[in-house]
Amino acid sequence: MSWEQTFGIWLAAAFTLGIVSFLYRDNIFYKVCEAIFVGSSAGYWFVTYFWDNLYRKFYLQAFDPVSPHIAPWVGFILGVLMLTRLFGAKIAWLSRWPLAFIIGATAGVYMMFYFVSNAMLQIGASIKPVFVGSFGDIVSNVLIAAGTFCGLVYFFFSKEHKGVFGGAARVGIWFLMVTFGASFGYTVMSRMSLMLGRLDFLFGDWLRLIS
Amino acid sequence: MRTREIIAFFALIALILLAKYVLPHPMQFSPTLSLIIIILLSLTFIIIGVLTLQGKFVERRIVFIYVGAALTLPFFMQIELEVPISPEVQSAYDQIESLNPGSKILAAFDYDPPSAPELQPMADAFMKYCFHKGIKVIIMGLWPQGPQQAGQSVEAAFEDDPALRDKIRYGVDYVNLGFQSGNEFVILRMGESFKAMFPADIYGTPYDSIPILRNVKNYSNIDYCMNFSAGKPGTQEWVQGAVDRFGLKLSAGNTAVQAPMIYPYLQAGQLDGLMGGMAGAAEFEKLTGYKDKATTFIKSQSFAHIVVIVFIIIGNMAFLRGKTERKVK
Amino acid sequence: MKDYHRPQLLFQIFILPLVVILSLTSALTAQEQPVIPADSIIHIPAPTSNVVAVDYVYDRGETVELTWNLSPDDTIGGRIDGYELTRIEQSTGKMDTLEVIPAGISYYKDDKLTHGHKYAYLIRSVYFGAKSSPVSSNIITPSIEIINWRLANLFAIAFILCGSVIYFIAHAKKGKKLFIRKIAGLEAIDEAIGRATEMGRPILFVPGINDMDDVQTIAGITLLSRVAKVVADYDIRINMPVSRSLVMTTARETIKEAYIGAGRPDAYNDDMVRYITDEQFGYVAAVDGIMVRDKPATCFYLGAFFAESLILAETGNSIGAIQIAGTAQPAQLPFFVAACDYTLIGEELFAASAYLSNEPKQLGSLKGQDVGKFVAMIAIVIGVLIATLAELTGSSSLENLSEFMNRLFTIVS
Amino acid sequence: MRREIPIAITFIVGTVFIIAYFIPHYPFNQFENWFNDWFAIVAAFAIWLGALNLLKISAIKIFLKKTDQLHAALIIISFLVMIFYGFYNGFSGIMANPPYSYRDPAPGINFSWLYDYVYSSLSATMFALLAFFVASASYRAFRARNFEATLLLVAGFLVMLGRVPVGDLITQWLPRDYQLSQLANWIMNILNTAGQRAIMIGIALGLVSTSLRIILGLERAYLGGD
Repeated sequence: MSWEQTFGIWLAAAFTLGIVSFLYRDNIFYKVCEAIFVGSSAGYWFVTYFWDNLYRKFYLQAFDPVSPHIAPWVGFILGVLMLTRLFGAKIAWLSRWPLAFIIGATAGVYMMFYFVSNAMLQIGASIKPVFVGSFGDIVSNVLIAAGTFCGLVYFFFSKEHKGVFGGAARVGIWFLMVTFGASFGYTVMSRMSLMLGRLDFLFGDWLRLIS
Repeated sequence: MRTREIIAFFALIALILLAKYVLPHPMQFSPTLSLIIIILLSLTFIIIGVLTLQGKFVERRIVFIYVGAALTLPFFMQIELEVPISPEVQSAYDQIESLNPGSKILAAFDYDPPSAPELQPMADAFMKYCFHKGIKVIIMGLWPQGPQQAGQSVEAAFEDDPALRDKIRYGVDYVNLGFQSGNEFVILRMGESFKAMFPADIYGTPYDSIPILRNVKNYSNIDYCMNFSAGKPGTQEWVQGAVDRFGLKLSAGNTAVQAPMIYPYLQAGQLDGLMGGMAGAAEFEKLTGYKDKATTFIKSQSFAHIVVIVFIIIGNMAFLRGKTERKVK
Repeated sequence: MKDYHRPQLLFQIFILPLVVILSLTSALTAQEQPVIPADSIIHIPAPTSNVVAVDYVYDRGETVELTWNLSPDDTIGGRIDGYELTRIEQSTGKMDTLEVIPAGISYYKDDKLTHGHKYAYLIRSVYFGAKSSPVSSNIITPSIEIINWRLANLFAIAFILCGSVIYFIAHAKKGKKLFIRKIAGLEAIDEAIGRATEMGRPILFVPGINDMDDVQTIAGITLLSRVAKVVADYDIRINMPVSRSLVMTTARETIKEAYIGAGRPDAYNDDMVRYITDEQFGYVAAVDGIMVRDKPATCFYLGAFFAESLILAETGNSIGAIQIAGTAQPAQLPFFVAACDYTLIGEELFAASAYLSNEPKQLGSLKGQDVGKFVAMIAIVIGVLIATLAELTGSSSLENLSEFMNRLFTIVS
Repeated sequence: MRREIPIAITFIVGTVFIIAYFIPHYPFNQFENWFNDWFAIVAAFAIWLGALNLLKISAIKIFLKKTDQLHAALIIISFLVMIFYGFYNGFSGIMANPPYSYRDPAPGINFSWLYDYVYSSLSATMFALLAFFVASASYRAFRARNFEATLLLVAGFLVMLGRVPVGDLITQWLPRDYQLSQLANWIMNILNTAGQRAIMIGIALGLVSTSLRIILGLERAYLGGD
């Protein structure tokens, strides 16, 4: 193993322990690690966006030796306007132009994406015959259709939740609760896995207590 | 700092040095010792339970110690646990298993090192399986760090079976196209042409001169797609942009946080199979027969889940008791 | 029909000789190539079959899609390089060699045509310069279709949804009342404030950690206006640590307005809202500290939350505060539901905000979304019923109807 | 000018993306491609803005306010180190033959080394801390205070146990189809799917109406105050 790898592993171990020390209480080691995290993360994204977006999408196109494009310059100018925010309120309003562009583009793209895949196709997928297969299958089919329906009822705000409608909304909230329970379980699993990854690093790569 | 804390600090350093230079490497507990440790820890739970029922909630840090122990100790325990297989992982495996040798599979690595504990075991098992079965793998990433993680998986496969080093050739049996920025727009444009988005592979070799890519123009020339995803862009975008618009066939490995939100796609047939989190990874390792990290980790995972559940139960017992007492009054 | 035959004749008279000449030239160039496997000189790959040209359906008449069956030689390791495509413009007889498509591919999209003209294509299999006899496609006239009509169902449903959002916003702007059901969360908020009044302890309000460009933060601030009104009326202490400077400004305005409304502007104090830090965990640690010191009777968490939801709810619980939460962050909702006394789930947060603010755009879009949900509910109920009945009875008319329902909510790619 | 132009930009850009969905050919596909590239460029500047703002705030802390000086200085130093290696490796990569990327692993200390050992170990641990908080919150805060919360916790238990080997170990005495792992599968594939789908449809509709308001210029919160 090369010296920089050994050094890196010790450094990473120190950082890991430093952050974990927050569990005991807020302390100087944690503060130091946190500051380095904030700074290095800003630096990391700064560099990544420079090479992957500015260099690839702007420089390589605008300064193409064969056929330079003009279009990327518009994006570049919009981007520069974004930075006006740094220089006081007098010209900061110019930063609204690129912001408007970003928000308009996101709104336009996501509107169709979500509408198709998450609304239309999901409604389409719910439209299925329920009385097919074994008894268990039938129960499952009915539960999926009914659960989706009742869940939608719960989020329907134009009618008071009374009578049958109120009952459906109540069933709807039960389905939502089970859903949240499932998410809860999975989130716990995910968080534990992250910590396992760090422990694997500490006991495996660093201390070599496990193979 | 108080004196006590300073002592604790030096004790910690001593412990680290002890672990690094004195303890056996690797360290292992025999099954009997493991059982004794488990029983002892369970007994201490009773103490906590009694204290809590008396209304004395133990300190946060004690809870932290339990979690730490539950996650750490199983690393050293020589115990075996049988992993149950869920249908969605089985179906992901079946899809890959049904591919003929020589088929081409697109592997999209959309995650970064922080999510690697969950996704890397899946990716490793996937890569080993494909290489042994002779399935050709085209690697790409929508996250900047994805292709690097893929490189680690390839390396893990070679280390696991050194014979693969001679058998599997870069450019013929697998290729790493690298990262392309643009999120869902990359997926959309690949529907027309892969080459437009990846003019060269990660080493700068032009697209057209790579043998494995010779017959690959867009999704229609790909037999299957596997996505490892830790967020956005990820499985949701692949479904929206490639499955729903271009009819790509897709299975996915997800971090456990986002897996539950992906299930509706599974039921609607937009997705064939899904591996969720560490559990999904352990199941996939078992199915492919390449047991590795996830199979070890799932032991710790089990204990950690039990610790959380027991703590919820203890807390709620105290809560319910308080409630009934208030009612009696 | 007449139109169809004439070009065929043209093809035989003019183009075939051209094809022969072209094949000869390419055969000559092939001989100049340096490396030729021994077998390729004699191996002429088998031709393709079934070449079909189809007009691309949504374009300005410049695109045609071409498909063909692969040559029998086109197998893994088969002796074929690809397919050479030639386009023939029928009126002038002009021939353009387009490109050699790699083996294994049986699709090409030609988007350099002029609409109204007639075209045909020739495909030859190629292997190291050796070419098979050409196979001709049908003759095709690309036509203009401005709009992708395959998406008409999508367009119609999106139109209904967007139309109702716009309609209801306009409706609300005219000052007409739109009905929104009572939202239980609002009562819970009132009760929680009441408890703080009784106990004489402060209220803590956390508007999430996102900036004012997040709808959730805006909804949180709208709910703050309700809380602030009661706070100003009963002179309860409110404490609001925030993590964005813009949120701080807005929140101060909101609380100040409430105090002016209650006729006690001098009781308002800028210290009620304090900016802590943008940094997530730093902010949480500070809020935790405030909670433990101040021991608020009621804590509100209304806005966009991430990992900090857990830590806040735990500390709030340990000081025995009543906790009301509301967020649309799906991953955090489970924790809030489990740990707080009342939780506004997802859209309920927006609905409560619309209900309180009475703002036309909020109310209108809520109503518009309700129309969308109504369509979804009806579609699911009717669709499932019809599909089930069709399956049980086997009636073909019901099956057709069910098929139609399904197609209404499917996208043809 | 200050309000009209942004609203016009939002309207045009948003509309083009929607039209391009239905009319996927020239000129709209051309606009779509341009806008995609511009989006990437503007996004880069937005990230720069955030980073430069952080620098500005930290510098103010050091020189004017004199609070948290060590903290602020560390932020600036680690930022600069990252930037230095990022640009140094990047430019030498472009000049080299064959070219390599700024993030390619190489021996010695470089951007990739910093990423592996500094940035990713810090960020991974930061999120791993939540494993501990989840446990302590579950002990001290998660209460079955009503039927709904009970349902949530029970579903959570079943999924947590069913997804790991221990679940089946506990329920070994039951027939195979009723063991915890099967129960967890059923919850995930049936109940969770139904609930998630309802939420998904709701969120999608909300997104459509918000997007529509933004494109039509009815929603101006993002423009901030005047």
